Parts: sequence; C-alpha cells; structure tokens
Amino acid sequence: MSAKLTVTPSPHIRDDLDIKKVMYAVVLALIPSAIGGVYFFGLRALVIIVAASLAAIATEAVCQKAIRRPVTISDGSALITGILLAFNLPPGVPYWLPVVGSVFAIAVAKIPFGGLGYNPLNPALVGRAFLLASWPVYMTTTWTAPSRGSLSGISAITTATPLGVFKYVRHILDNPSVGPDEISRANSYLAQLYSSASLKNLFLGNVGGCIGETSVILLLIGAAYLLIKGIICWRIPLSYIGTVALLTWILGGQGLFHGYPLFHVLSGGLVLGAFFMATDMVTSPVTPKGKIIFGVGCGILTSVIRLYGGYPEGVSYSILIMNITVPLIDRYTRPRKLGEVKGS
Amino acid sequence: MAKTFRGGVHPPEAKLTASKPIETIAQPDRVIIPLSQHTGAPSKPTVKVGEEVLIGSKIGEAEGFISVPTHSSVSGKVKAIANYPHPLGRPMPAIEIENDSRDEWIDLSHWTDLTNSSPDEIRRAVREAGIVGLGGAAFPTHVKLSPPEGKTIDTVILNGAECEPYLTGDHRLMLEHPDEIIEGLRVIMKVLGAARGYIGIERNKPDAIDKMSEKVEDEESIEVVGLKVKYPQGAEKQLIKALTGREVPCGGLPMDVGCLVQNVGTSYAIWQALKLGKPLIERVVTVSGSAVKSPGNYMVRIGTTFSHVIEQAGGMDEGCSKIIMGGPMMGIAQHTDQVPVVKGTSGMILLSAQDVRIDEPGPCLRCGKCVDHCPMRLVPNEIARFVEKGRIAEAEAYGILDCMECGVCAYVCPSKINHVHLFKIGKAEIAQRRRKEAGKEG
Amino acid sequence: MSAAGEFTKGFIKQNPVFRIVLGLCPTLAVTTSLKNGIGMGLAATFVLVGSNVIVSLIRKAVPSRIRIPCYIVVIASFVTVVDLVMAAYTPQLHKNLGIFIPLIVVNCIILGRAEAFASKNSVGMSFLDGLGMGLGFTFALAITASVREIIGTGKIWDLVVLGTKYNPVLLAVLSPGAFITLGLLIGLFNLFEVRKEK
Amino acid sequence: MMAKLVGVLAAITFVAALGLGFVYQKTTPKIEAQKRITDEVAMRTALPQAACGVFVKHETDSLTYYEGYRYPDTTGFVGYVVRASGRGYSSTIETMVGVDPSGRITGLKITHEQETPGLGTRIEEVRSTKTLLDALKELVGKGNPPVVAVTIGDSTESKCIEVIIKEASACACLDSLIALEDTSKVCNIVPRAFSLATKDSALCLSNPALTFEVAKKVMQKLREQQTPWFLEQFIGKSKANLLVVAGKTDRYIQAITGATMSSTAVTSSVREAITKLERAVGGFKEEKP
Repeated sequence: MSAKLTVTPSPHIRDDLDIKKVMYAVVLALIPSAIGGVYFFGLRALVIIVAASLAAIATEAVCQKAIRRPVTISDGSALITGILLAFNLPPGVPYWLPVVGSVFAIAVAKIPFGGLGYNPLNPALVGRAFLLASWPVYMTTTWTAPSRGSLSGISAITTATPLGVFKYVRHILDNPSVGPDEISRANSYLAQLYSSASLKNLFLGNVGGCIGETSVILLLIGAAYLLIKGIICWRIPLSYIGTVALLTWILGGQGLFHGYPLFHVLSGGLVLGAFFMATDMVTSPVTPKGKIIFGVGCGILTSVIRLYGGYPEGVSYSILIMNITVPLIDRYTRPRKLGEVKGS
Repeated sequence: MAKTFRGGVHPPEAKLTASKPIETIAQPDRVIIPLSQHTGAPSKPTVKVGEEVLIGSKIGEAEGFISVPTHSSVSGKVKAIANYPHPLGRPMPAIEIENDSRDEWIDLSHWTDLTNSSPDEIRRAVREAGIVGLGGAAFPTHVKLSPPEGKTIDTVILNGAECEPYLTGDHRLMLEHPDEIIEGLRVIMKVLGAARGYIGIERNKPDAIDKMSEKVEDEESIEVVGLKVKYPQGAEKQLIKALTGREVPCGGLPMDVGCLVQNVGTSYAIWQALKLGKPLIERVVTVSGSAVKSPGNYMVRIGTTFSHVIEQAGGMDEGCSKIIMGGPMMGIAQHTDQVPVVKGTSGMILLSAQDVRIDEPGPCLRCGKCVDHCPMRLVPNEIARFVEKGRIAEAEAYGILDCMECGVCAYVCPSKINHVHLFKIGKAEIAQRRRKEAGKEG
Repeated sequence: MSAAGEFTKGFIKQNPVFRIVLGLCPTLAVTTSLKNGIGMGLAATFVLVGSNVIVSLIRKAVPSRIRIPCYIVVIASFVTVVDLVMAAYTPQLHKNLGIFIPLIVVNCIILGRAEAFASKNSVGMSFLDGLGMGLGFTFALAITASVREIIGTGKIWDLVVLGTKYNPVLLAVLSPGAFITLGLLIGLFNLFEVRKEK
Repeated sequence: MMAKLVGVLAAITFVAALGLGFVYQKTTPKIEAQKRITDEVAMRTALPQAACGVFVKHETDSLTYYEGYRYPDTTGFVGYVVRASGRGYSSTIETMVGVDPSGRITGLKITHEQETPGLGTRIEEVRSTKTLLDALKELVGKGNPPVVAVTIGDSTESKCIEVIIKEASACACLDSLIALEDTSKVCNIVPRAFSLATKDSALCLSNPALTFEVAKKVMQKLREQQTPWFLEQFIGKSKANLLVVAGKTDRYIQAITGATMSSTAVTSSVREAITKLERAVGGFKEEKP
C-alpha cells in the first residue's frame, strides 16, 4: 500500500482547458490581425501593440505587488487587454498614448475591482474610452492611410475613414440648408462607399482605421479559430452583427429600408468588437438568452450612435454600456431549470 | 439522431475494460459488511460476535420502510461488530466476518420461483434480498417499486447508459446476462403495471445494444434505445428526458411523470433474488485506471476490502496516488484501501500521480461553460459564488437543491473551481438551517 | 470632547467627504480647478459657520416641531448672501461655480451639522464645529480639485507645474474624472485609516 | 402652541428678510456693473473691428442689436452685434455675435452658460487654456510676461482697450490693433510684447511694415496652436455654413468634444439670430466678387 493517497472532492477528471489556455488562444486568434495591422500601417503599428502590451503587463505586476496579491501576469489576460487596446487606436497616435491607456485600463478598470474575473467593464475598452475623452485630437484625427490603400478605401476621397465619410454624408443629406452641389457631392460619395471596390477594400482591410479593426478577413480567421475551439460562442457576435445589419438596412438610408447593411457590417470596429470584445467572458452574460440580449443591445446602440450620434463609430461605447447591464441581464435570463414549471 | 438531453459533456471515455469478461475473484479471508450501504436508516445487527453465518444469512435487519436488511457474503464466523472505514468517508458500524472458505450458501433448495407471484410478494422478496439501486445511489429498490396511492407508473426504464468514464460493469453484464436483465425488467413492469419498458444504452456500446435488441425483438412493450454518448446520460432525470421527453419536476421524483428508472445491475439482482432466492451479496466491480496492473470487471463479494480486490486484479502500480470508488466524475476518493466494497460500489479507479491534478482554483471568468453544460440548466457559477459569500438563501433561490452533483460544471471550468464541493457545503448548510427551524417550531 | 477636538475632527477623522461621504454633489461638480474648489469650500464654510452659530443661538427658542423649516430659512438666507456677495465681488468664480452656490442650501453637511451638533451645543462649540467641518470640506475639495487640475490641465492655480510639454489628461476634469478621482481618494483614505488602526 | 410656532417662524423669516434686503441693496449696483462690463467686452470681442469704437443700440419687436463703428464718433460702420440664445444641455446659452455688413461672422462671445463643467463649459475654457502670455512665452523663449501687460496698457489711450485687457482675452486686443491697420501702434507694442532680443527689437522699430507682418504671423500661430477652438471656427462663416458636424471638415463647425448638444445650441441660435438680423436690417450687402 503506497503511503499517500490524494483525497479531493469529485469530479476527479477535469477538462484540459484552463485560464491560460483560454487567454493564449485569444492571443493566438488576434495574431493574424496584428500581422495585418503591421502590414497595412507599418512598423509603427507593431511598436504601438508591443508598447500597450508591455505596459499592461507591467502595470498588472506593479499593482498586484503594491496591494500584496499574487502576481498573475502569466495568465495572459493583461496581454490581451494590451493587444486589444492597441487594436483600438489609430495608427498615428504618439507612442506614449498606448502606454498611458494600458496603465489606466489595468490600474483603474481592472485591479481595483478585484482583478481578472471581477472587472465589470472590459478594461481595454475603458482604456480606449479614457484616451478618447482625454486626448480626442489624437484619437480622432491621427488616422493614416494603409500603405496600399487610401484612408476611406476610395482613392477619390482622402479626408476621412469610411465611417467618417458616411457621417459627413448623413449630416449633409439631413440638413435642409445645404446647397444642391453639396448634396450631389455627398450622394456621389455614398455611391462610392457602397461600391464593390470599396467593400472589397473594407473586407481586406485596405482602409484607414484603428490598427486591428480594418481587416475583416483576418479578424474572421481568428474568430473562426476561437469558435472552433469553443472559447467564444456564436450568440453574441451573430446577434450583434445581425442587429447592426438589420437596423442600418432599415434606418441607414434616406427613407426606410434604403440602408446598405453590408457596408456597416464591414466597416469600423464592428467585427473586432463583436468577436473579440463583446465576447469577453468576464464582462458578458453567462446565460444563452442573456448573450443574445447582450448582442442585440450592443447592435442597437452601435447603430444608433453610427446613424444619429456625434461619433462616426460606436462599437466601444455600445459594448461598455451593455457591460454595465450584464448583472441585470444574467439575473433575468436564468435558463428554465430542467423540470421547472413556468410561474411556479 | 441518438436520443439525448440538453447540456452535459463528453469526457474521454477510457473504457479500458469493455472487452474484459466478468471474472470471479478469489474470496477474501474476511469481509467487512457495513450496516449502512443504502440510502435511509442503517440496518440493525441480528448476529452476535462469534456466531456462525452462511452466505446469504441475514446479519442485519431493516429499520423502517426506507431501509433494507444486510446479508453475509461469505460463510464463517462473526468476528466483530464495530466501526470500520467506510467508502463514504467517516467510519461506520460494520460487521466483520472471518471467511471459513467453505463457501456454503444458506439452504435454497426449497426456493420457489417468485417471478410470477403477486406484486406485494415480489416487493417483500426484493426487500428481503437487500436489493438497492446498484448504479451508485443505493436507494432501496422496494421503495421505488411501491409508488404511493394515486401515482401510476406507465414506463419503466432500465439504465444501461453507463456514462461515467472507465466503468464497464453494466456493459459486461448486458453482454453476459441479457436474458436475466430483461426478465428482471418484465417483473418490474408487472409489479407496477407499466405498459412500456425502455432499455437505454449509450451508443459507445453497440454490441450491448445489438444483444439486448435481439433479445427483445418480438417484444412490443420493451424497446432498446441507443443514446448519445454524453455524460450524465445515465442520470435519472436526463435519461427520462432523453427517452420519453418528460421532465421530472423540480424537487420531484420520476414517478411524478409516471417513470421508474432502474440500473441494469439492479434488474439482474432482482431476477436473482426472485428466481433463485439469492440475496444481494455480490456485485460487478470495474477495476480500472492508469495505476492498476490488470484492469478488468470482477464479481466481488460485498464487504471485500479494496486492497484485496486490487491485489486480485494484479495489484497496483507504485505510483498510485488516488483510489476512487465509482466513476471519476461522481466517485469518492478514498484515503485508504482498507474500505470495503459496498452495494453501491460500481468500480474502483486507481490513478497514478501524473493523472491526479490538484488545481488551484482561479477567479471565475464567467465564461458560461458551466451554464452551457449543466444538465439541470442551472447557473453553477452564480450559485457557487453565493455559497462562497454565505448567501445561502440566494443559492437556494437559484436552485442549488436541484443540483445532482454530476460534476459537469467543475469538469468544464477553465478556472478549476470545484462547484460540486461548494454545492455540497451549501446543501449541508440549508439542511442544517431547516433542522434548526424545525427544531424551533417543534 | 475638547474645543480643539471639535475643531480638528472635521479634517481627517470625520472628514465630511472622505469619511462620512456627504456633500458629494458639489465635490464632484466644482472640483475642476483648485480655485473653484477652495471658493466653493469657503462659501460652504461661511454658510456652515453662520448657520451653526444662529441655529445654536436660537436652539432654545425654536420648538422642535418647526426646527427644520427654521434651519432651512437660516441656511437659505446665508446661501443667498454668499451668492449675492460672490456675484458682486468675484464674478468669475461666481460664474464658474454657477448653480452650485445656490445648491449649498441642500448640502447635507450643513443641515446635518445644524441638526446633529448646533441644535444641541453651545454657540462657541457650534462655531468651532462649523469652522472645522467647513475647513475639512474645503480641504477635501482642495485635494480633489488639485489632483484633477494637475492631471487634467497640468497646472495648479494657473501655474504650470507639469511643464509645457505635458499633455493634459482631459478626462480628469470631466465628470467621469470626478468620480474616478474621488473614488480613488476615498480608497486611499480608507487604506491609511485601516493601516493606522492596525 | 400654534401661535408660538407661527410666531417663531415669522420672526425668523422677518429677520432673514431684513438681512437679505440689506445685502441685496449693497450688491445690486456692483452686480449690474459687472454685467455691463461683460456685455461691453462681449460686444467688442464679437466685433473686433469696433474694439475701440462705439456701439449704437437698436431695438425692434423681437430683436435687440447693435451697430458697431470703428471710431468713437460713429464713423466707419463695421458691422452688427446681435444677441443669440439657445437651449443647451443644461442651461440657456447666451451669446453675442458679431456680423459684418456682408453677413459673415466676425466673432462670438458667450455671455452666459451653465453647461456641464468639463464638457459644455469648455466652449470658453479651451480658448483660455493658452493665454496670450503663455503663447508668447513659448514663441520667443524666455520672456518677461509683465512687460506685455504694462506695455500695452501704457501705449493705449482709449479706455475700451484697457477693459478688454482686463476682462477679455488679450488676443482680441492685438487682433483689433491689426484690424485697425495702425502700424505705428502695433510696432510700438509688438517688440516689447514679445520680449525680442534688443537687436530684433531695434529692427522692428526701424521697419514698421515687417513688424506688422510678424504680428500677423504671431496671431496665426496662436490660432493654430489653439485648436480645437470652438468659437474661433465661427469667424468668417456665413449663415449657411453654420452646421455642427463631427467629421473633420473645414467648411463646418466641429462640435466641442463630447458636447454636441451645447455645440448645436450655439450654432443654431446664432443662425437664427443672424436670420432675424438680416430681416431687421433689410438684408446684407453682397460680398464683392
């Protein structure tokens, strides 16, 4: 009889998946887009990604040391925060910006709430919101055109990102006091945005935008990996993107049902947000129904911000706002227990 | 599409012993027969130290309705009645009998086949034979066979799912004793007046499905159904849902939806008791795992110590660091191999050190895997949090009492939180509070 | 408690903002600059001292059934005086503080001290209590405002402290910045108090 | 009992009323004076060409507007100043708008607003984050700021400029001097204001035209440095361009970051005021082609 037997409560076998594997799978899934970002926007993008990541990791270590908790930087969650924050920055920002953003994300939005698992808001998005509120000039004007394309994906328009152009066009068309030539110019912009060449550029990532958000195809490759590995589920991304498509189709044009949903789905940070940020486990609902409600809520907010709000893009704020509703959603969408009778 | 329920997981099956026929092992020198091997009141010893007993001699009498008698599994002399290690953890009263190796049964020569007698008689015989559910819960079978006034049972389900990894005892039993099992099912159906019988078997046992199907080919009332390979397919409520689509109400019993579930092993034991008059003194135990030399399925006398069984199975590897009674999902880790095999011992799994992981639980990531996979469709992460914070009332409101501790949530949890452990604590606390309240009122 | 104790308790031990968490509306709203913070703090201190003294004076004459309306009249009068005087002599500050000067009326600290202290204590003690609490409030506003102004503009009291190259963290002077700063400051205060108790 | 309650309450109220009446009487003239100065400064900032001139008040049924003159003797008509007010996020925003005879905005000054601190209030704060002194210091390296104020104070006779220096931004003053195209005055101020090295200063004095150019460049530099400058964006725009957009475009007004409602309130109120003014003065003169 061997000396020692281990006595632990059941179950005695566990699935292989652990926190680290979850986190590094997400990191892996983000790598294609990171490479894409560097390809499109040059080495600057790489420096920003690395700076944000290192700053996030270092901040986590320092904070945990300061409050005398075990240092858990190896779990990879800070790394994800850093990468996602960098993905949400325009490529032209000064190098200190991602660092400050990461520090804020970890030191204010994550650690004070109890660290991984307890933060009510997605730290990367809090970091972005912080940067946007603090340095709006850097965050809204430092777009750079990708090395092989133009800022809007259309060579004739060079002033703004696709959603920026869309916002401008909508302002013109909604305003009664602008002249006819202005309106015809706006309409020609719109036609170009919806052209197949523009959509192709959006799909490939050949447009201006934040470092990690432009290339839909690369994001989808990463997302497919996560879906297959079972780390994210389809509910949030599908309901999110579906809602945006539906609402922009109904409300996105002049008159009802004249919008162009494909443009809205492909442009901006929707795909990045839907697959990688709205699905952040800690800050999204756990129940199946709750996930759908969460996705639809994000979709409604994003569409409303894009179509009627002050900003051209609304993905980050939508997700942040919906993050706050998660405890409520979870509470009211508890699944029906097996054998539970409604109303009992 | 194989029939199934929603949720659950598919852990590695590890059915190492599926092709190993049931072997009878050499008898031990002594047996330790606990007086409590079933749900309900322990039985009361009816023998004294020094008394000679035979195989099948009643050595403990049932106490109350939810209780069964205990029988000797060897012939020999009662050595002691004292507290002995018990696989459920704490030492419990047991009767130690020294084996005289004569292997002498009580007199069964005048036994008459009871399979066709009246329901009441059958129930009594089943009880007298000390039969309990052999799937693991060990609930006295005669109680299940006696539905209260007003409850009719129309469907009897034989559980041959054997969804726990490693375990193959039921599988072998179905291959080797199909007729007896089916005969047992017929008796149960007759006792209850049930019109329909199902035998549910997971699809990873195609030979068993074939064999059983072949045997009930001409029988209209009995159907063998292949089930999706998924844990916990063999859990009562999930099995009923998969086979009949009925949902056992929360806090209710299968009989509330007209169903009765019995393990195939139990059915076999019923047949043996009624046809041959043999009380339950032995059972099939799967000995498996990475640290056992020759894994296999063994017919083991109740009361045999684990160490003896393991020895008979070729002994254990040096590196064995965990012995589990039952399957790896719901089984109980033993701190010694001196515990006896009881009626609920479906297997013993011996794991070597590299298979035993002690995970530090991390923070809950709220990934929702436990919610997705919970076969009872609970929200394990929330309930676990409530228990941790001592918010027992909320845990109860979230359905902690509906949890059957199948371990799926803990299995899938990437943070390695042991929900089941917390639920057990929470349930114990609720029980304690209820007792206190009852005490106050009384 | 000694007179000195009544005076000093408002600074740290019973600081109205950091410890009792009262008067948050002005704390969050006007602490965008040190000037505003101190202006608000002093205005509130004046009202607090004045109302404490008057309430203490009339405490025996006022029947308890109408004490609240009486206190409110006293407080509101002082607030109106402050409002008018500031509009006349410090127009810029008055403009910056805006609606929050009239809102001193509903500052919980003031009615709280009138009800909890001045109505039960002598004039002298009430004066000291009001002054201590008011200065404690000013102190809290000043700290919050300093942090926000330095981080949010790189300056303090119009003096550049973080250099001309500093890129101010605009968020700090926005409303979310107020919540974040105050939250972190209260956290720090509690941390120190806890460590001190140990 | 009741009588006592009423009596006490009445007594307290009476004493309070007396005290308040006294304070009110003392402070009212001062407050009104403040308001007059605010208005005066606002008008001169809105119409810098008339910074040293006079304003003539006109009242119609629905509109009060002023005609601004370059010189103190109502000669040299340069434009109008009109009051506009719109409902912002948390208050009514009141502004003074300067409009030149062709209908283009010459300047804008907020006279009253109580928007949220940090967002809406930054309509003005952003402009004042860099005062002339800061900007000059940056431009010329080591400067001696007090010199600027003293110098400008010394070199101007007219009262109005003193007011401007004290109450409004110094930029408006320099702007108005340039607008006056009074090279000699500018040349006197600029070298010392910028604390140029002595040889540069001598150069400036010897070359008024060059100095004037330098002053213009300085002003331009100031503007560039102060983006986003919400109020600055109005200058030179006509009614048709008053539209708040979020995108980057030089034709329209950009929102104060995050304060779209305040921005829209200002622009639409200004547009409305100009429309009314146009009607009141019988249309603007067409710009020379």
